[in-house]
Formats: sequence, C-alpha cells, structure tokens
Amino acid sequence: ATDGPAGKLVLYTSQLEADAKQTVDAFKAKNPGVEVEWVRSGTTELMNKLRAEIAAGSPQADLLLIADAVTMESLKAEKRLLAYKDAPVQGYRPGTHDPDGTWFATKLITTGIAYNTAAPMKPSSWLDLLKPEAKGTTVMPSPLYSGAAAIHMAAVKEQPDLGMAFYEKLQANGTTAAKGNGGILKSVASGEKLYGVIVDYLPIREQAKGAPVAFVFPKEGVSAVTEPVAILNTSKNPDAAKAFIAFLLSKEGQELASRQGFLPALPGVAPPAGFPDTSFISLMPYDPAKALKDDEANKKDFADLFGG
Amino acid sequence: MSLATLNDRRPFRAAGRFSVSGAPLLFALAGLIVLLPILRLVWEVAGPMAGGDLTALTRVLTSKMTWRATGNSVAIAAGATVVAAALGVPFALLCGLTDLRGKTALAFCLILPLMIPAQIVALSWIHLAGSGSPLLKPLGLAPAPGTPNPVYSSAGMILVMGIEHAPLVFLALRAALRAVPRDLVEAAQAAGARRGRVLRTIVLPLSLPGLAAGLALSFVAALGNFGVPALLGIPAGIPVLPTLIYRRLAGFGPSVLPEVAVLAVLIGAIACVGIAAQMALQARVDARVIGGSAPAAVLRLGRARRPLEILCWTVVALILAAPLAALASTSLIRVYGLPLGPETATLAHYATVLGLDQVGRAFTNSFVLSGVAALLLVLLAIPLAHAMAGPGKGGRLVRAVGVLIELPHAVPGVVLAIGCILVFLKPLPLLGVSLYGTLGIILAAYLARFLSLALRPAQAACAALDPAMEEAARACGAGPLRRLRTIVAPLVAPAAAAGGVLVFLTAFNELTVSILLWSQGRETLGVVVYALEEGGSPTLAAALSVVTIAVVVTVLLAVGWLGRRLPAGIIPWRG
Amino acid sequence: MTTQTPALLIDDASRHYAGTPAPAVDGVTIDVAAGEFLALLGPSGCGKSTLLRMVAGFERLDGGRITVGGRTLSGPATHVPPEERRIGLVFQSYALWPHMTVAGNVAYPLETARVPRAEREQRVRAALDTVGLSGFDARHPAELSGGQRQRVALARCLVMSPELVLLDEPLANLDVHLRAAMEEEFADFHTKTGATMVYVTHDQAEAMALATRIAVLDHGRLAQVAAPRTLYREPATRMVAGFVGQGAVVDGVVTGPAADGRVRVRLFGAEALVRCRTGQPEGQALVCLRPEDLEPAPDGPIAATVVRAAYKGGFVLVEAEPQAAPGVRLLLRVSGDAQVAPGEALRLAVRDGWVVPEGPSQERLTPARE
Amino acid sequence: MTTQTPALLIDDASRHYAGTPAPAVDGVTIDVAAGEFLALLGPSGCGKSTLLRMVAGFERLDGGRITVGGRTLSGPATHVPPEERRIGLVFQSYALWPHMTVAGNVAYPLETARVPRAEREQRVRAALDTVGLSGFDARHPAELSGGQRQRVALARCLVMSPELVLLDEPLANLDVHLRAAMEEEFADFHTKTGATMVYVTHDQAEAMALATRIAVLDHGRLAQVAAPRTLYREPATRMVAGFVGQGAVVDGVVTGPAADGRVRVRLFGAEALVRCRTGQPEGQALVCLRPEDLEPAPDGPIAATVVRAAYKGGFVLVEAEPQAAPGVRLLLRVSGDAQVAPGEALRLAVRDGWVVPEGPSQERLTPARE
Ligand SMILES: Nc1ncnc2c1ncn2[C@@H]1O[C@H](COP(=O)(O)OP(=O)(O)OP(=O)(O)O)[C@@H](O)[C@H]1O
Ligand SMILES: Nc1ncnc2c1ncn2[C@@H]1O[C@H](COP(=O)(O)OP(=O)(O)OP(=O)(O)O)[C@@H](O)[C@H]1O
Ligand SMILES: [Mg+2]
Ligand SMILES: [Mg+2]
Repeated sequence: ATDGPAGKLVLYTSQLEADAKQTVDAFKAKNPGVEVEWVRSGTTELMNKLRAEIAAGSPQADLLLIADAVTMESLKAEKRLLAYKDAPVQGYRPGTHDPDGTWFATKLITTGIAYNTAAPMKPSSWLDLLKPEAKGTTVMPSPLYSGAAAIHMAAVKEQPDLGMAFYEKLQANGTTAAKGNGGILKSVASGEKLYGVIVDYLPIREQAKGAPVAFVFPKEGVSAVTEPVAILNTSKNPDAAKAFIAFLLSKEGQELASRQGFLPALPGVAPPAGFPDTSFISLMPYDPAKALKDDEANKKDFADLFGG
Repeated sequence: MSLATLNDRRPFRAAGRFSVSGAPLLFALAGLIVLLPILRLVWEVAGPMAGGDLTALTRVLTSKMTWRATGNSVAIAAGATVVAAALGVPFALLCGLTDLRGKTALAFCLILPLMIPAQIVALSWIHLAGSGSPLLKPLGLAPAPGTPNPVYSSAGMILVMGIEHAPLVFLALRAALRAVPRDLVEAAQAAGARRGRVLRTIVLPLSLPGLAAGLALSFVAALGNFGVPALLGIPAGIPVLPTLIYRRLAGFGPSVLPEVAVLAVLIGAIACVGIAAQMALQARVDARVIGGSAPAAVLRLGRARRPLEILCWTVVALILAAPLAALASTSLIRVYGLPLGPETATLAHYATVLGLDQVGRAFTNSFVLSGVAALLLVLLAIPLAHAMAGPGKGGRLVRAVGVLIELPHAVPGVVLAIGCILVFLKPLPLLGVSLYGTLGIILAAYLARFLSLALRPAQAACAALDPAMEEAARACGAGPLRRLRTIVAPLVAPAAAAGGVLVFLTAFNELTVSILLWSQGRETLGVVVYALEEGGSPTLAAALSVVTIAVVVTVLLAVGWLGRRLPAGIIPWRG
Repeated sequence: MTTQTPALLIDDASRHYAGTPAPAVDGVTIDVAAGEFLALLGPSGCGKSTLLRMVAGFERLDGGRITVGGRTLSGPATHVPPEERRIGLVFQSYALWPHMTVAGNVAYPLETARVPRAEREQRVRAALDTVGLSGFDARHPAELSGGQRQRVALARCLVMSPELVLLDEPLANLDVHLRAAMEEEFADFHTKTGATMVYVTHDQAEAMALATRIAVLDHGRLAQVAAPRTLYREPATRMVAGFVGQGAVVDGVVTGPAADGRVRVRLFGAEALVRCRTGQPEGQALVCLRPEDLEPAPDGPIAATVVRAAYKGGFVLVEAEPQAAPGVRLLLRVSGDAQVAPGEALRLAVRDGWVVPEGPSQERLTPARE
Repeated sequence: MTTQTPALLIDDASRHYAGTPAPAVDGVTIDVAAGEFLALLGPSGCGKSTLLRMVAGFERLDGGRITVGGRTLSGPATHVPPEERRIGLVFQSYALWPHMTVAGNVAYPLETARVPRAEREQRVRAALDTVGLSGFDARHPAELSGGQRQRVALARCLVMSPELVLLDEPLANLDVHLRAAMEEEFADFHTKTGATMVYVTHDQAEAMALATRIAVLDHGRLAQVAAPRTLYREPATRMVAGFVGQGAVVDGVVTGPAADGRVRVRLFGAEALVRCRTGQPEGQALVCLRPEDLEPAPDGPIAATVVRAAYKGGFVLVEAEPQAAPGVRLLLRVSGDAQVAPGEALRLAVRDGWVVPEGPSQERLTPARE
C-alpha cells in the first residue's frame, strides 16, 4: 500500500479501550498514511455526542463503530450514512450487513445467560429463567438504556415460543432490570443475583480468570449485536474510512476480533477460547429495520412491565 | 459596635457603591457568558415555543412517564433531604456548638462523601448490602444469595443520596451556628433554660436561615443526581427525571434534544421552587443578630460527651468507612465474586491500573481542569458577588443572573454537556478556534456547573462587607476597578477561596459532564473509572476509585495543612 | 477665623432620600474658613453624616451647591465623584483595610495618585511621625489598639495633604479614657497641619473641646453656628439650649427693657437679672439656666426640693424642683463635701441666665438635658 | 450597707484561663450586702467580666468560693450550672433574641419555669411597665432603639424577681445622651426593686453615679472597695487614684506627723496641708491632687505654666506644668468666663489633697488621667 489512503480519520467507537487501541494500531500498520483519532465511549454517550454535534451543525466523526444495527438503521433513515457499495462482504451471512451497503457487522456479540456457579440450577433454555429456582434472582439489562438489550427484546419477540409473553412471565417471576451489562456481571459474580441475561464475552472472560460465573448459549438460540461499522455521509475522508471498513471485514480483521475475545462475524474464522464453535450457536433472527420501527413500542412495553 | 454605627450602616449600604454603573453590567455579561450552554438549552425549548411549535413540549408534558418520574424525583429528593438533615443537623450541632473532642476530624470525615463521586458511593453501598458483601458475608449477615439487594429501592436511593448530601446541610448549618453569639445562649441559660430548651427555642430558630440554605442545596443536588438513581433506581424500576432524561437520550431520532431540554427545564423549575421556598422561609424569620460580636456559643456536654463521641464515630464508620472498606476489598480481590482471603487477595489491580497510561493522563487532566476551574471561578465570583451586593439597576440585573446560576448546577451533567456541545462545537466567534475536542470545552462546562458553588460564599462575604471599606478607598482617589482589585478582592478572598476549594474537590471526580465531552488523551478520572466499570472490570474500577479517594484525602489534608495559617472559613471542615 | 474666600462653602444644600417623609438635610448654609475647625453637632438622625457625605461626594445634592476652595464640586448639573475631590475623610469605624499593613494603608492614596516610590515612602514616614506611630509600619490594623487605629486613619487622610479633612464621629467607638486622649491628639493635629476640618459628633463636650466653631443641626436644618462659648452662653433656640451643655430651659417673663445686654425677668415668682440679645422685647420668654447660674443660698428667693443628687467626683450634681413650678427640673452643682439627699428643701439664687431669642413654645416644660 | 449575711460573697475567687500567662481573676474577696448596688470598675482586660461570669456560673473557679444567700454555688467540687442559679443577667450586647417579640423575650424565663399562662402574662406586663415599655409587647428587638433594647433586657432579667442582678457594661454601646437617661433608669430600678446589683463598667463616672460601693479591679486583683466618695477622695493605690476621677498623682514629701487626719507635705517646693490615713509615716509619698484641690491664686506658692486649656461648658479645664517639676501635669478648673491660653503663667494654691497610702513608685511622674 504505497499510495493508499492518507489524511485524518475520526472514529467514534464503543469498543473497549484496549480493543479499540489494538484495532486502530493494526489498521495503521497496514495504512501508515492515515492518522486515526478515536473517541471511545458507551454507545449511548457516543450517540448523544453525535446528536449534539449534528444539532450544532457539524458532526465530527467520519466513522462509527458502535454496538448495534438498530442505531445504524436510525441514522440511515435520517440519511446520515454513506453507502459503501463495493465493500468486501463475500463470505458473510446475509443479514449481518445492510443490503444498501451503509453498515457492516464486524463481530457477533451474543446475549445469553450467565449464572453464578453456586446456583442450584444450571439453565440451558430461556424458559429455565421462569422456573421457581430462578424466582427473584434473575437480572437483565434494560432495553431502555442498553442497545444490546433492545435488540435482544426485538429478537425474543419474533420467537414464536417466547414472544412478549416471555417478558411478562419473567416479570411475574421477579426478574429485575439493570442499566448495563457490566452491572449484570457484577450482580451475578457477587451472588447478589444468580442468573443474568448478558452478552457473552464478559462472563466468559471472567470465568477464565476464576470468577464464579458461567455462560450458556440457550438452546432456543441467542440474539446478537453485530458491532456494525458505518461511514457518515459528512465524512471528510471517505477513502480512508472505506479502507478502515475493508480492514475490519478482512480475514485479518476478523482474526483480530477473535483474538480480542469476540465471536468473529465471518464464518470460518476460529472462535476465541472458551467459545463454542460458531456452528453450534444458533442466532434468533430479527430485522433491524423492523426493530427500529417497533423500538418505541417495545420500550414502552418494557417500561410498563419493569418500570425504570 | 455602637448604635450609631448600626444606624449608619443600614441606610448607606444602598448608597454610592459604583459611580460607574457599567461595571456590574460588565460582570453580569461575564456571568451570562459562563451560563451560555444552559441558556442555549433553554432556547431549545423557548425557541420552538416562540415559533408556535409545541410538539416537544406537549409530547413530554402529556407523557405519563414524565409525571411519574417527576413525582418520584420530588419525593425521593425530599426524602433524601430529610435524611441529609437527620444526619447533618445533629452533627452540625455537635461540631458547631459543643465541646465535643476531635471536631475537625469528624467534620473532615463527614465532608468526604461530598468529594467521592455519587456512582462510587452507590457502588459501595451495593457491595456492602448485597449477598456478596465482602464485609457482611464473613459475618454471616449478608442477604442470602438470590435475595434482592435492599438498596435497590426508593429507600435505598433516599438513604444513599441523603448520606451523600448530608455534608451540604452540615456545612451550611454549622456556619450559621458559628454566627450565633454566645451571649444569646448564655442569656437563655441565665433565664433557667436547660440544654434541650436552649437548643429548641434559641439556637435552632436563630440558625434557621442557614439550615434552610443547606436543605435547599441538598434538595437541588438530589434532584439533579444521576449516579445514584442510575445504579439503584433502574434495577428497582423507579424512574426519576435524570434517568428519564438519560433514557430519552438513549433513544433515537432528532426529536431527542428538544424533549431533553423540556425535561431539563422541568428539573430547573422544581429546583427554583426549592430555592424560592428557602428564600421565603428566610424572609419570614428575622434572625438578624443585633449588637455585639460576641464569640460563638459553646454548650458543655458534660457527662454526655463520651457516649456522644462514641455514637458519632459509629455513625461515621457506618456511613463512610463501611462502604469504603467494601470498595477497598473489591479492589484487592483477585477475581470479582470470590471471597476475600489471604489466597484471593492481590495488589495486581493497583499495578494494572497505575500502569494504564490513560490513568496518568486522567489524573493530570482532572487536576488541571479542577484547579483552573476553581481559580477562574474564584476570580469571576468576586466581582460578580460584589456587583450583586450593589444597588440599583445594575445590581438587580446581576442578581437575576445570580438566580440563573442554579440551573447548570441542578440539571443532570449530561444535559449541560449537550448544551456545551451546541455552543462550543463551532469555532468561537472572533477567535476562530473551536474548543471542541480540547480540555477547553470541559473547562467551560465546569465553569457553568460549579459557578454557584464558588459564588455563594463570596456573595455572603460581599454582603457582609462594610461599605466604609470602599468609601475610604474612594476618598483616597481610587476608581472602581482599583477598588475591586485592591480592597474588595483581598477582603472577600478567604470566603471566595473556600468556594474554590469546594469547586476543586467536586470537579476532581466529576463524571457526568465529562463523559460526553472528553476526547482521546483528554479523559478525566471519572471517565476512566466509568470506562473500567462499564468494560466489566469492577476490580480495576475499584482499585482506581481507591487511588482517587486516597488522592482526594491527601489533597484535603495538604490543603488543611497548608491552610493552617489561613483565616478561618477557608478550609470547609475546620472549626 | 480669617476673612479670605471660605475653604468650604455649603450653600443652601438639601438632600431628600427617596421614600422618607422629610429631607435629611434641608437648606443648610455654612461657610468654613481656611484652617478652621468646625464641629457639626446634633442628635442622632439630624443629618450630620448626610451633610458630611454630601461634601465628600458620596451623596448627590437635591438642591444648593458645595464649593471647596472656590471650585464647585456639587451643584445643579455638577457632581465631581468622591475619588476626584481630594478631600480627606476619617470614618467612625476607622475603615482601615485589614489586609494591609499600617504602612500599606497610609501609602494607598499615594499609590492611587502614582506618587513615585521614594517620595511615597518618605511621605508615609512623615505622616506616621505626625500621628506618633513611627515604627508601627509593618503591623496590621488588628494588632493595634483602638486609639492607634484611629491615628492610622488620620495618617491615611493626612498623607494626601488634603486642604479639607472631614471626620465622622471619629471617637464614638472609643472608651472614655481613650476618648480624652484622642481629643487632645485631634487638637494637636489641627494645630500642626493647619488643615480645615469639619468634625461630626453628637457629643457636645467633644465639640466644645475641639472646635473653633460649632454648627448645630436639628432635623436637617441649621439651628445655630457659633463659637463654643457663645453656643453655651447664648443658645439661639430652645433645642440648642437643651442640647449643648447642661441646665434647664424654663418659662419666664421679661419685665423690663434690655440694657447693657441684660434684662430683668420674673422666674418662679422671683426676680432675676439675666443676659439677653439687644432688643429683647418684654413679655413671655424662655430662659436658659446653666448649673453654674444657680447657687444654693440660705436667703435665695426660690424655694425648691432636691429630686436627685448624683456624686460626680469633686462635686454633686443636684436636680431640684422649684416649689412654684412642679414638674420643672433645675440643675446645679454643689461641693462634693456637702451631703445632699432627695427630698431635702433647698433655697436657690439665680446668679445668671440667658433669654433664648426663640419665643416660648407650647410644650410642657421639661429638663433640657434630654 | 446592712450587716446581715451578705447577699453575695466572693471569697478568694481565682480563675486562670489555660494558655494565658497570668490569672484573669486573682484571689478576689468581696461581700455584697442585700440590696446593695456594687460597681465593678477597672480598665479593659482587668477581669471584670470574668468575675461576673464566675458569679453567673459560666466560668468555673480555679480557687475560692462563691456564695449567694448563704448557698455555695461555686467552690471546690461544687458547681451549680447557670440555669439553676436564679441570678439575673444583663449583657453589654443586650443579648435579646431577635426571633422573639419583646413580650416573648420577657416571658422566656417564666416559660422555662413553667409559670402558668395567666400569671405569666400578668408578670410580663408588670415588668414591661416597670421599664416603661407597656405597649411594645408585639415589637421585635430590631424595631427598637438602643435604649429601648436595653430596657427589654432589664425587664427580662427583672421578671424572674432575682435576688441578685448582674450587669455587664450595660451602657457601653449607647451614646452620651442615652447613657445619661439610662443611668437614671438603673438608679430608679434599683430603688424600686431593692434587688442586690453588681454592675460592671469601665466608666468611673457611671460607677460613681450609680453604685453604693465600687470595687476597683487591677490586673485581676482587687485594688480597693469603697463608697464612691471615699474612692474619689481617698484612693488606696496610685492606680485607683489615676483611674477614678481626674487629677494628678505627684511625688511629695511628708514633713510632719499626721494629726486629725491631715499632714503637712512639701510639693514642688511649697508646703501644703493634705488629708492622709492615720499613722501616715514621714518621708517620700504620693499625693493625689484633684482639680478642685488646686486653685489659681495671685499669691499661690506654686508657679506653673498653662499647657492646655479646654472649654468644657461652664468651666475651663486647665492643664498646667509646675515650673519646679517639668513634665508633671496638674489639672484644675477655672471659671468659664476666664480667658486662659496655653503658655500663660499661673500661680496655684493647694487647697486640699490626699496622701496615697501605697508608697511612691519608681515610675516617671505622669498626669494620672491616662
Ligand atoms: N440612604 C438613606 N436612605 C434613606 N434615609 C436615609 C439614608 N441615610 C440616612 N437616612 C435618614 O436621613 C436622616 C439623617 O441621617 P444621618 O445619617 O445623616 O444622621 P446623623 O445625624 O449622622 O445621625 P447619627 O448621629 O445617628 O449618625 C435620618 O433620618 C436617616 O434615617
Ligand atoms: N475565654 C478566655 N480564654 C482566655 N483568656 C481569656 C478568656 N476570656 C478572657 N480572657 C482574658 O482574661 C483577661 C480578663 O478578661 P475580662 O473579659 O474579664 O476583662 P474585662 O475586665 O471584662 O475587660 P473589658 O472591659 O475589655 O470587657 C483578659 O486578659 C482576657 O484576654
Ligand atoms: Mg452619622
Ligand atoms: Mg468585659
């Protein structure tokens, strides 16, 4: 890449600090001409920042690498995303990127069940959370605050044998909601709650370090956020931005994600230690565009059931 | 002071403070510039309304959730204020009025919760009360695994916020108690009144204005608190206005900003009601002390002293040491969730945390930000407070600005941060540079947010300033700015500096504003702790929190040590 | 008193504070000669401070004019701000700046005037010398006694070499002993500097001890301006008679024409010869009787009863009620050795007195000293 | 003064504040008879307030004993708290409670004592009547003048009908005229109630006007207790001679034996006959000369020069320096009509004087009045 893209690239990412640094460093190794400036924060904070910047008339980011596709859909609907028609999406499963080429999944962060190893019951199905053993001891992230939880809810509602009734039964069984996944992990690890609906990598990492938690992929399947990446149409350096996306979607980029402890989105790339092979994991299907449309209603339903 | 002086003072207060009436206008303008971010948000509501567009307003005001959250907010803030009073009032009485030993240390410990970020305090309480409690578990007192943590409730929020804001009541009331002259108390004793009666009929009525100020501060602070309801209220399904705002922000769509602004203005309005109630109460009570400047009153505790001392330190241990210990033990556990014991303890998290290069940066940034903010605010507070004490139109205008400064203090930090982005993203007019992405924008936000902390003490000092001080300077030929620089500023400096110390300590751990405004390399301590916590590294977050608290305490002790020779009143916890 | 252009001319000056029923200062005219020491005397609230503050420039005039050394400082459409008047001002509360040393306080007016450092230091030293505070330069006001503080305030005002010095009750905050000592210092200071001084006080003893002339204010109006002795011996109004010095103002009848400044009056049924203005008409009149005007005498024509007797050290101040005029209280001094008890009968002779030019009022007669 | 058991007995009482070099009150013994009006007089910092606060119970004793009506209130191992002493207390600052009305302030001690409402109201009314404040019940202290505030404080103390009333400089904050009026009220009040009163002041004129006896404190020790006249005419120490009354304390030589309470002394080279204690030895002595002891006389034996002359209304106070003793300042009064100017020569005659029992000190002679 002697005469590859050059210039400054501003990346807003919700990746963890260390992961974001690795990713950027790896990209820069391949594209020495590009200088990447990145801002790391939670998806909500990043979106607040971006919203305010848009309202002030000057969005700063070129690239957005955030937790979920629903948010991307909303930006797409507002016509704020640039279409990258010839992105290298060969080999990717359909549904993990926008057919119009505005956003692309970079990994799979699934939502399953974590439990405290001291718990009397080892769950294997979502329905196990409705058992008496789980009464009052389950915690899940609130879709009102967490993007992953919102997608999980959208996916669960599409499942015929779960649906909204599942949430109602969870409520009846004393399940509570928390703001984010970090809090769920702490609740379960500390034994304050025994079961938690949570993204995969947190408990799997902690379990490896010896924490009294374990993670299961329930047999009905898991929902997944795909940590999609997209280019804002106000980007001042679309060439470099496209190069960044190309890097993330490349085999090399996917192997990096796996090394960081995430399930790669590209089938065929080896999963990280502690994860089952991708083929053993079934994903509950959902439609991001529909999720966006139903978002308000879902949140209202959730708030009606769980408050907060 | 003779009667003649008293007579002279009152009427002449109103006379001839400024010959150049432009000066107060100038300072009012400076105040308004600092308040720009919040005014920009108010405009977000008022602008469309002026244009006849009421959609955001009606959408928010017709939502049931808005009113549910408002009800919760008011109830919880009121409850927290009651708890703060229940803690702050007895401690203020004991520290301000009696011969209790170790008052300075006690006051220091009581002020600490104010300096520790809300989310850390809330986390400590979750640790402490949960089934995994590192303290209660070994004692067999922890709730059984799987039973709900009792702090996830309205009561929990009220308790934690009450403890957090007790220092505000404590500080305000103790200052008022110090102003109760000894002879008023002794006159009551000579009239045959025992301690309890003296307290009830003389001391408390006289310090009511100070108490009211403390309660109002505590109420406003509880209203705008996000950290505690986020951690304790959401799991309990209890929405309050700040979490509702956060939730709106987490939603999508361009309608978010106006709606958030409406909610922020709603919080501001409730806060103003609180402040107005305080003012009404103060106006109704005439507690202006007449006559001599006798030393402050002291009540002898006699035989009750020892038991009271034990009780005080027990309470302090409960509200401060216990959660801190929980936090410390979390920071020492090899893996979160394991019981703390010799084989699970490690210092590795401290090594890890201190090795992170963003931690070093964050310490530097937070230090610079809070230091500069404290300094600038002290410099602004003095002329502003002075102008507010002045007469006429200029004074009235500045006083109006003085009410507005409560706003950025009362709204959740994230709202203020959005206001800052709206105002400072574009390059500044004339200068052509943008503050965005620099420490400058965080500084601007801090200036707006903490102006009221810096201004209030300076304002009290200016109001108490003998006008003859300035008149003497005028008779010596000194113009307004020279007088401000050479006479007023040095005289109110101790009070202003006390405000500065509070600003520094509060800003040092600030999270909710900087979380939106930081950028790579410009993270604050609060942001780094939060990132670790969110990233699923509670042990690292706990370690960094412990380091932060250690630094805060060190700074406090250093300030106290350096301030030994400073005039009374600068060091907040000093007697 | 010299006859050149007055150092300070207050010409029909008035000030009415908004929201108050009556003007605080009401058409006052006084001229003060260069080098004069004028005392402004009057009860609390009579407008002394207001008048002084008008001269200093802190209050605007609602009418009239104030001229210093020929230059109009306040007048219709003129108002020179205080910081440009170069008038020295000493406050009752001293108004020393606690954050500055003694030297800093005194140097302040010079710094403001951008006097070069060397000259400044020399002038500060000289001013501190004048008030006897050399060597106190580095102290802070808090480390000084009340009298020393007052002297620093004096030095601060003196260092500017003002033509005119205004002092507002500078001794009101001091205790009796210190007050006596400071009175002397003011007198010395006036002699030494030759400055024109206007001195506000409500203490008539202080005014009399210090001033070359005293202006008595009453409800914002000028009641009398005169030398202390004249004021004491020949008060122009009932108010002045009562406010300045001790004694009683009583009803009498002038029974003959004035001659040689004296006139015959009937007092409590007895005849007496008292001083009066030329042309004092016959008929009802007010007579001012000082304690030294009355004397206990076995053959005195006035029968009276002792109401109160207070030992004052050296003498006893006796309050006596004439039998002919119940309710009236006469004051006189008797030797400290005499034992006088309330209820005792007493005969009095009138040795002197003064017919107050202002006619008799309708008010009930009361002892004049309150 | 009666001879029954003293209403108040202060017996060798001492108080040493921690961290101060000398005791604030040092072995003071005074007994006060029932109904007596005792003034505690002394310069600032001499321990007056401390002694009063010891009697009231706000300060503990480091030694000695305080007995009221035969009951020991403070002593070794005894300390009755102030609220149980039933001693009336009036503060220099009035110490009125600003949040209560006048009636509320006065009723407070009765409420504390659980006096039934009807009786309470009646007694409050009576107390306010006594101090002439009927009709002011509903006002707040802020709406009163200084004198009225002081009277409320008095009523509040009076309403408890205390056997003993302590007053700490109750007039120090008032202006001259008000002070004179209030002095009279205190005297009336004392006569009316017959209460035993202890009255702290640093103003000797006030003490003399009011008290039946005066106790002079000096650096925490009792210098003299005596009736005002005795104190003025026969001061026991140089300090008392200087502090009480005006005049000079000068060096003299007693040249003959005392007889009939009088003795011959040589003063400035002249002979004079002055009063003394019985048994006054011959030799060096201090002589106290009051203004009335000196008289200008054409044939007076002492040649002096006028240093200062201050018109005091009615008389002129002259400060004169004897030619034989430069630096010494004698005080005398001359008639208000006389014109006396500094520098003038004067001949003086000594009509009276007092040999101070305390021996002559080594100090340089100075005028005694400060
Ligand atoms: N700023 C003001 N506003 C309204 N009224 C005032 C003001 N200043 C003074 N007064 C009133 O004007 C009158 C004169 O006041 P001033 O202070 O001049 O009296 P004074 O003679 O100095 O009295 P004192 O001896 O008590 O100092 C008083 O009635 C006072 O209440
Ligand atoms: N609480 C205290 N601690 C230490 N020293 C004290 C205390 N109170 C008084 N003193 C000292 O004791 C001495 C006597 O004080 P006290 O107040 O009794 O004097 P005073 O005669 O009442 O004077 P004043 O006329 O100024 O009121 C003073 O030197 C004073 O500084
Ligand atoms: Mg005045
Ligand atoms: Mg005292």
